[in-house]
Amino acid sequence: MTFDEGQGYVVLATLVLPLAAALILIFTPGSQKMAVRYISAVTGAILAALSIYIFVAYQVDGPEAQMNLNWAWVENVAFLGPGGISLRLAVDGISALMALLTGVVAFAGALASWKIEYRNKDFYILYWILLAGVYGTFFAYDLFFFFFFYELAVMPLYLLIGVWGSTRKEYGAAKLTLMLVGGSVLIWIGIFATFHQAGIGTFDLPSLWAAGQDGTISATAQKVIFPLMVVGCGVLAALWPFHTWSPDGHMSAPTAVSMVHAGVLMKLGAFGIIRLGIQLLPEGAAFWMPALMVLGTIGAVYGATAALTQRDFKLISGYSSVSHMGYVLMGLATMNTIGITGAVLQMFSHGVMTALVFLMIGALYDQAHTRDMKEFGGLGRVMPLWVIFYAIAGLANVGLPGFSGFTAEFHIFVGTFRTYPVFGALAIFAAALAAAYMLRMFATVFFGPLNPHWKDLKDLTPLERLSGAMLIASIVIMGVWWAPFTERVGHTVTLLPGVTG
Amino acid sequence: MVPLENYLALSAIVFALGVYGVLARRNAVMILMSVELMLNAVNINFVAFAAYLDPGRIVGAIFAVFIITVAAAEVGLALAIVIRLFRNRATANVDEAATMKW
Amino acid sequence: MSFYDQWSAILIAAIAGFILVFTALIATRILAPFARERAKGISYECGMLPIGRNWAQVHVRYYLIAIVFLLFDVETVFIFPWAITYLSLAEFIFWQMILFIAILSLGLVYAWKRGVLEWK
Amino acid sequence: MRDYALFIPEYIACGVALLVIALELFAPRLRKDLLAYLTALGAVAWFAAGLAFLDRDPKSYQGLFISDDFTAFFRLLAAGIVFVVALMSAEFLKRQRGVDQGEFYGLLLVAGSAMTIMAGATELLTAYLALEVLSFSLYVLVGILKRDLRSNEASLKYILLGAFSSALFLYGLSLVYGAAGTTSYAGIAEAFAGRDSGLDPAVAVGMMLILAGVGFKVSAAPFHMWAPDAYEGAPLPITAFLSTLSKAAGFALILRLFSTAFVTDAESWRWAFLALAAVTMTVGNLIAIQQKNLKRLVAYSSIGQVGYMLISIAALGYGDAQVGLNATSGLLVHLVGYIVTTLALFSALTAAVSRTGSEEIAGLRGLAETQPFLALVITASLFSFAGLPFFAGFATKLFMLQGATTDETIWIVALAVLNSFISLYYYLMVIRQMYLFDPLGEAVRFRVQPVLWGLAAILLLGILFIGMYPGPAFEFSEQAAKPLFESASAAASARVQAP
Amino acid sequence: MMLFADPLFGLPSWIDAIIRIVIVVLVMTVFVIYSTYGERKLVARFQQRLGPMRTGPWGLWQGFADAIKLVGKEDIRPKNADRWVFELAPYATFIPVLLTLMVLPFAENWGVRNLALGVFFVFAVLGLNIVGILMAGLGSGNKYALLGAVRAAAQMISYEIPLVVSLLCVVMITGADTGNGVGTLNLNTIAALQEDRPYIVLQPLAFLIFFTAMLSELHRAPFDIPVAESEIVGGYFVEYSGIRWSMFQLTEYASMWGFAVFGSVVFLGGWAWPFGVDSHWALQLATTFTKALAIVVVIIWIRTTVPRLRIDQLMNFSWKVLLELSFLQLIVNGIILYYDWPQELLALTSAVGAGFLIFLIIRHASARSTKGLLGTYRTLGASSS
Repeated sequence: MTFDEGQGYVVLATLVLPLAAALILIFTPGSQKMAVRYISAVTGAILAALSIYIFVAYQVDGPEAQMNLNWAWVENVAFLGPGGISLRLAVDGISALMALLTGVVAFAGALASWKIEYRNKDFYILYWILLAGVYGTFFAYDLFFFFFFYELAVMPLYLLIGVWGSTRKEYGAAKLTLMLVGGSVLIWIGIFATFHQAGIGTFDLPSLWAAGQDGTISATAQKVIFPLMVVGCGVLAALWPFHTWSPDGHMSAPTAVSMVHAGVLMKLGAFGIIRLGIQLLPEGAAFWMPALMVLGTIGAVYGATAALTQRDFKLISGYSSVSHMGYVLMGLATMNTIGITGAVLQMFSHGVMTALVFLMIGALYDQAHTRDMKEFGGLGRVMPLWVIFYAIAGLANVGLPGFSGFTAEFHIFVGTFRTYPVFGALAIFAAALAAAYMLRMFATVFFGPLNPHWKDLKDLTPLERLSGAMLIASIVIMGVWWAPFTERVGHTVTLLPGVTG
Repeated sequence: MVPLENYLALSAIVFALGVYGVLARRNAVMILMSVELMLNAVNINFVAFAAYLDPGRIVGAIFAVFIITVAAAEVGLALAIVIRLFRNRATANVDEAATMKW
Repeated sequence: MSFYDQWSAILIAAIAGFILVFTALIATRILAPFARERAKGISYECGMLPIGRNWAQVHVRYYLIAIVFLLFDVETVFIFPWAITYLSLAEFIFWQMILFIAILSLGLVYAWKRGVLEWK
Repeated sequence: MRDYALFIPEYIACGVALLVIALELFAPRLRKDLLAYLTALGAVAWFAAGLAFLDRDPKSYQGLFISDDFTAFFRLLAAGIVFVVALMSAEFLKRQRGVDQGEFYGLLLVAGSAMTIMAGATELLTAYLALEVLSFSLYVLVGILKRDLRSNEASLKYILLGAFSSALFLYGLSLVYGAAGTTSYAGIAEAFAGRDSGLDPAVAVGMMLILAGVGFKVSAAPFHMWAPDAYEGAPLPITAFLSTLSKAAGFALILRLFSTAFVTDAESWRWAFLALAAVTMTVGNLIAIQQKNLKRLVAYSSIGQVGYMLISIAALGYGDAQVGLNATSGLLVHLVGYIVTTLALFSALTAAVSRTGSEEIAGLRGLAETQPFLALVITASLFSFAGLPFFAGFATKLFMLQGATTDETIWIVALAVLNSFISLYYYLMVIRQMYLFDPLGEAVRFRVQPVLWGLAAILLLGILFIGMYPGPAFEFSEQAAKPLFESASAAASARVQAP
Repeated sequence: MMLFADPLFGLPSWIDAIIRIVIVVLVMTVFVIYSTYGERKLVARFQQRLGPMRTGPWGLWQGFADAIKLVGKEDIRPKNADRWVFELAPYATFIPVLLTLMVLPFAENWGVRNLALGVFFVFAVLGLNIVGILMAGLGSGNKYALLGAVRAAAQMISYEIPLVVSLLCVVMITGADTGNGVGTLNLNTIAALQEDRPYIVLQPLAFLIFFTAMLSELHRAPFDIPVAESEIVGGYFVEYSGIRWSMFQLTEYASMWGFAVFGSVVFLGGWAWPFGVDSHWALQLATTFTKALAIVVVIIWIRTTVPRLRIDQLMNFSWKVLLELSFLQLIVNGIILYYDWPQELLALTSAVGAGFLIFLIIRHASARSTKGLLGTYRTLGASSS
C-alpha cells in the first residue's frame, strides 16, 4: 500500500463513519437518549479530526487529485464501458477546504443538537446519513457517485425539517425538498445527456473532463447541457430566482439542520457548478457565465435588501445566505483565478459564519421561543457571551477585516472588477447593505433597555460555547492567516479549464 | 372457391361489431357476449388463413380450437363472478357496480 | 359429392324447416278463429291471476351447473380428434389424453367435494 | 425426443399447487396457515430446481418453449414472488372469512408457473395459453374475498377488460399468422425478413393490436383503466402479486416476442412504444397525485413505473443488437429492483393495515410513532420508487434509462426523470402522514407479526443491497438478457452471408 | 346398391337435396302422427284400456283428426310475452331436430347426406335445441314456463356429456375396425362396420348410458320433470297453444325417432346387422326401422312403468354416476384397444360396468339410506338432504 492509497482510506472513512454511526444508532434503543448523544458527539469529533487531517495533509505542490481511492462498483456492464462504474474518491484543493468546513460544522451541529429530546435517535440517524452524502459529493470523482451522494444529502432533509422543525415546518420542508429534487432532476437529465454525448462509455469524472475540454463533447451540446447543470445545482446554491426555498426552509429547520444546511449543503450547489459546469463543460461555461454573473449579482443585492426588511432572526440569516451565495456565484462567474478562489473561500467563510449565526439563534429560541427581533433588546446584559459570539458572526458577515468574510469578499470583488466592473460596484453596494442590516439588528437586540420579560434568559451552555468557539476559531484563522487556504484552493483553481489568470 | 378476402372482411366486420358491443353495452353479460363475438372473428381469421395459406398444416385450426376452449373457460369464470356480484348486490350492470370509480 | 354439395343440403334443410313451421303458422292464421280479448293475454298460472312479477328469479345452482357443463363440454372437443386417431399415434400421446381426462376428473372431484353438484 | 425434464421446476410448482388444494379439500380442519407455509416451501423447492437451469445451453421443447437463461431468470423471479406473497397472505388471510385458501395458494403457484412459460414461449399459441392461465388465476385471486363487494367488482371489471384485451391480442396474432404462415417466433422473423415489400398494413394493424393486448397486461396507459380498480378491490397480498408478477410476466412476453419475432419491423413499432411510454408515465404519475387510497396510489405509481420500463422496449427496436441488449438488461435489473421494492412495501402495508384496518393514506397517520420499523420500510420503498440513492430504485432506474438512451430517446428519458420528480411529491404525501402527524387515538406501540416483520426486514435489506451494490443483480440481468440477442445476431450474420 | 351415393338421376345437387328433404319431412310427419296414436294405444294397453277407438277403424284416423283440430285452434300470444323470442322459439326448437335427420343413414347410403363428421354434427346441432327451449321459456313471460325451460336446459346439458362420451367409446372401437388405425365419425361407415356384431355387444355399458341420456334429452319419463303437468303445468310451452304447441309436439316425436334411428345405427348395427352389407335395400330399411321401433316401444314402455324422478335425483344421477362411468369406459376402451388386447375383453369389462349400473338402479328402488358417498351410490346418486 502506497502512502497515497492509505490516505484514500482516510477519505473513505469520512463516508463510512457517518453511515456506520447511523447503523449503530439504528440498533441503539430509542430510550437511551444519552448514549445516542455520546455516540454522535464522538462521531462528530472523529469526523472533524479526519477533515482537519485531510486539509492539512493536502500537498499544495502535489498532483491535482490526491488521496485517490478507486473501487470497482459495477463491472462487466456493456453499456457502461469497460470500466463500468467505480467508487472513485479523490481530494483536490477545493474539496479539501470543503471537507474542513464540513468537519467543523458537522461536529458543531452534533453538539448543538444535544438538547433535542423528541426521538433524538431518529434525528441523528438522518443527520449522519445527510453528512455521508455531503462528504461523498465533495470527494466523488465519478459522475454517478457524485449524483448518488448529492441526492443522498438532499433526501433526509424532508424528515429532518418536517419532524423536528418549527414555524410552518411542513410547508417549508415540502417546498425545500421539492425544489431541491427538482433541481437534481435537471442534473440527472444533464448527466444522461453528458454521458451520451461524450460517448466514451464511462462515468469517470477526469475522463469526462478531458472529453469536455478536448471537444469530444461538442460545443453545441455543452451549451445545451450547461444550463441544466447550473440551474440544477443553482437551486441548492440559492441561485436567484430559485432561492425561494431558502428563507422558508431555514425558518422551519431545527438548529443543527440550519447549520448544516446553510453552512454546508448550499455549498454543494456551488461546488456542483464548479465540478459539473466549469470543469466538465468549459465551452458552455464560457458561453453562459455572463448570465450567471447577472443572476448572482441580483441574488446578492436582492438578498441583502430583503434581509433589511425582515424581523425574524432566521429570515434575516436566510436572506443573508442568499446574498452571500450570490457573491459565490459572482465569483465563479468571473472565470478568473482570483474570483473563483474568492468564491471558494466565501463558501468556507459563509459556511462557518452562518453556522455560528444559526447556532446562536437556536440558543436564543430554545429559551425564548420567539425569533422576532422587535421583542428583544438589551440582551447584552443577560447573555454577554451570546452577544459576543453573535457579534463576531455578524462582523464576519459584513466582511470586516480580520475575519474570514473579508478575505473571501476581497478576492471576489477584485476578481469581479477585473472582468465586470459594473457588477463589482453593485457587489460593494450589497456589502454595504449587509452592514446596514447587521448593525440594525445589533442595535435593536444587543443594546437598549432590557425587556423585563427576558431577564431570566440564561447564557450559552458549555456545549454551545464549545461548538461556537470552534466555528469562531475557523473564522478568525482564515481572516488572519489565509495563506494555507488560498494556496490550496488556488492550486486547483489555476488548473481549471478556461480560467484566466 | 370463395376468395380469402371475403373471409377476412367477414371477420373484420364481426370483430368491429364485437368491439362496438364492448364499448357501448353496460351489462356485463352483454359485454361478455360481445367479447365472444370478437373471439369468433379471430377464429374465422385463423381457420381461413390455415385453409388458404398454410395447406397441409393445421396450426391455425388448432389455434382456433384452443381459443374456443379458453373462451368457454373465460365465460364460465366471468359468469361465476357476475353471479357472485349479483348475489351480493343484485345487479349485472357494470355501471351500477360502482363502489369504486370506474 | 363435394364439400359444398354436402353442406348446401344442410342449409336447404334449415330453410325447409323454417318454411314448414311458417306454413303451419300461416295455415292457422287462415283457418283458426281470431278473437282478441284481454283475459286471453294474461299469463296462465293454473287459472289464478298471476302474482308478482312475471319473471321468477332462477336459483343460482342452475348457473353453476351451466358453468361446469361448459367446461366439460368444451373439453370433449379435445377428446374427439384423439378418439379418432389415437391408434395411429405415439404411445405418449395416448397417455397424455388419459392424463388430461384424469386432470379433468380432478376438477370434477373438486367441484363435487365443494358441493357444486349437490342439488339442495 | 421430447425433453420433459425442462419443466421439472414447474412440475414441482404445480404439484404443490394440487397438493395444497387437495389438502384443504380433504382435511378441512387443518390450520390454514400451514397451507401458506407449504406453498412457500414449494416455492423454495421450485426456486432451487430453477437454479439448476441457470447457465445451461438453450434447449428447446418442440419449438414451443425454450429453456435458456432468460426463462430461468423469470422462473426464479416468479418463485421468489410466490414465496413472499404466500407468507404475506398467511397473516392477511387469518382475518378474512369465506376465502378458499387452498385455491388461493394453489392459484399463486399456477400463476407463477404460467409466468415461466410466458417467458420461455417461442410460439404464439403457447404464449397465448400461458397468458390466459396467468390471467385466469389473477381474475380469481382478485375476487377471492367472496363477500366483499369491492373485491367482486374489481374481479368483474378485471375480467371484462381482460377478456376484451385478449381478444384484441388474438386478432393481432391471427393477422400476424396470416402474414407469416407460421406461429413460431423464429418462423415469423424469417418470413418477415424474407419478404420483398415493406410493412404490410395488415401486419402493422396486427402488431398494434398485439401491443394493445400486452399493454393491457402490463397496464400501460391508455389500457390501464382496470388497474386501479383491481388493485383497490383485491386483497392486499394479491395487489402485491398483481403489481409484480403480472407486470413481470407481461414484460417477459413482450421482450421475447418483440426482440425475436418482430425484430425486422422494429422501425415501425418503436414509435408506438415511445408514445405509449410517454403517455403511460405521465398519466400514471399525474393521476397518482390525486389519490386518497393507498392501493390506488400504488396502482397509479406502478403505471408510472411501467412507463419508464416501456422506454427500454422502444430502445429494443433501435435495430442494434447491442442497444437492445443494453436496454433489455437495464429493464430486467429495474424489474428486479421494482419487484423487491414493491414486495417490501406491501409486506409493511399488510402489517400496518392489519392493525389500523384502513387502506386510506390517512390511515397511516403517525405510523412512525406507533411502529417505526414499518414506517421505515414504507419510506424506504417509496424513496426507492422515486429513485433516490441508497435504495434499489436509484441504481436500477439509472441503469435502465442509461441502457435505453439513444439519440432519439433522450427526450423521453428527460420526461421520465421529470416524472420521477412528480412521483416524489405524492410519495412525500404518504411519508408526511407517517412522520409529521400524530396518530389518531392513543399512540400505543404495536407489535408486528414475526413473519411479516422478517419479510419486511429481509426485503428492506434487499432494497439497500441492490441500491448500494447493484453489480450482482446487473450481471445476472445481463446474463439473462443475452440469449434473446445471441440468436438474433447469429441470424443476422447468417443473412448477410447468404447470397 | 350405390344408387344413392350420388345425386338422384344425375340432377344438380341442390335439386337432389330438395327431393330428399321433402321425402324425409313427409315420412317424418306421418311417423309423428302415427306415433302419437301408437303411444296412446300402447299406453292404453299397458293400463288395461282400449285407447282411441272412435275415429276410423281402431281409431286409426285419430292422429289426423288431432292435427286438423290443432290447425283450427286460436293462436294466442300472452301480453307479457317477449314478442320476437316467443315467436321464434318454435323455429329454434324444430329446425335443429330436422337437421339431425339429414345425416342419418336409413339404409346403405339412404339418407339426405352422408357427412364425414356425422356423429359430431348430430351433437353440434342438437345442442341448439336447448336454445329454442330457453327461448320459449324466457319469451313466454310466465313463471312456470321459465322454470320448466331452466330445468329442461339444466337436465339436457347434464346428460349431454355422458351421451357424447358414450358415443366416443364407440368411435374408438371403429378405429380398430377400419383397419387403418383411424376411427370414423361417419354414421354410414359406423353402421357398415357392425356387419358381424352390433356394438351393443361390445359396449353394453355405453349403450345403457346412451339410452338413459337419450331419455333425458327427450324429456321422457322418468326424466320428464321439465314438462311435468302436475308440477309446472306443462313446462316451457305452457303459454303456447294450437299450432305452435303442436310444433313442440312435432319436435319431440321427431327427435324421439331421430334418436331411435341414431341409436340403432351406432349401437344396434343399423342396416348392416344381421343381414350384412350386401342385403337388399328394402331389407336394410326394414332392419333399421325395426330396431328404431324397438327403441321407441321401450321408451314408451318405460314411461308407463317407472315413476318420475325428482330433479335432484336426476341431476345427481348424471353428474355423479353416469359421467364417471362413461369416462371410465372411455379409458378402459382406450387401454384395451391401444395395446391390441382381444375385443372379448371389451365386452367383458363393459358388461361388468353395465351390471354395476343396473345393480345401482335396482338398489335404488329399495334403498333407504341416502347419507354419504356410499349412500349416494346406493341410492343412484339421489341425495335427499
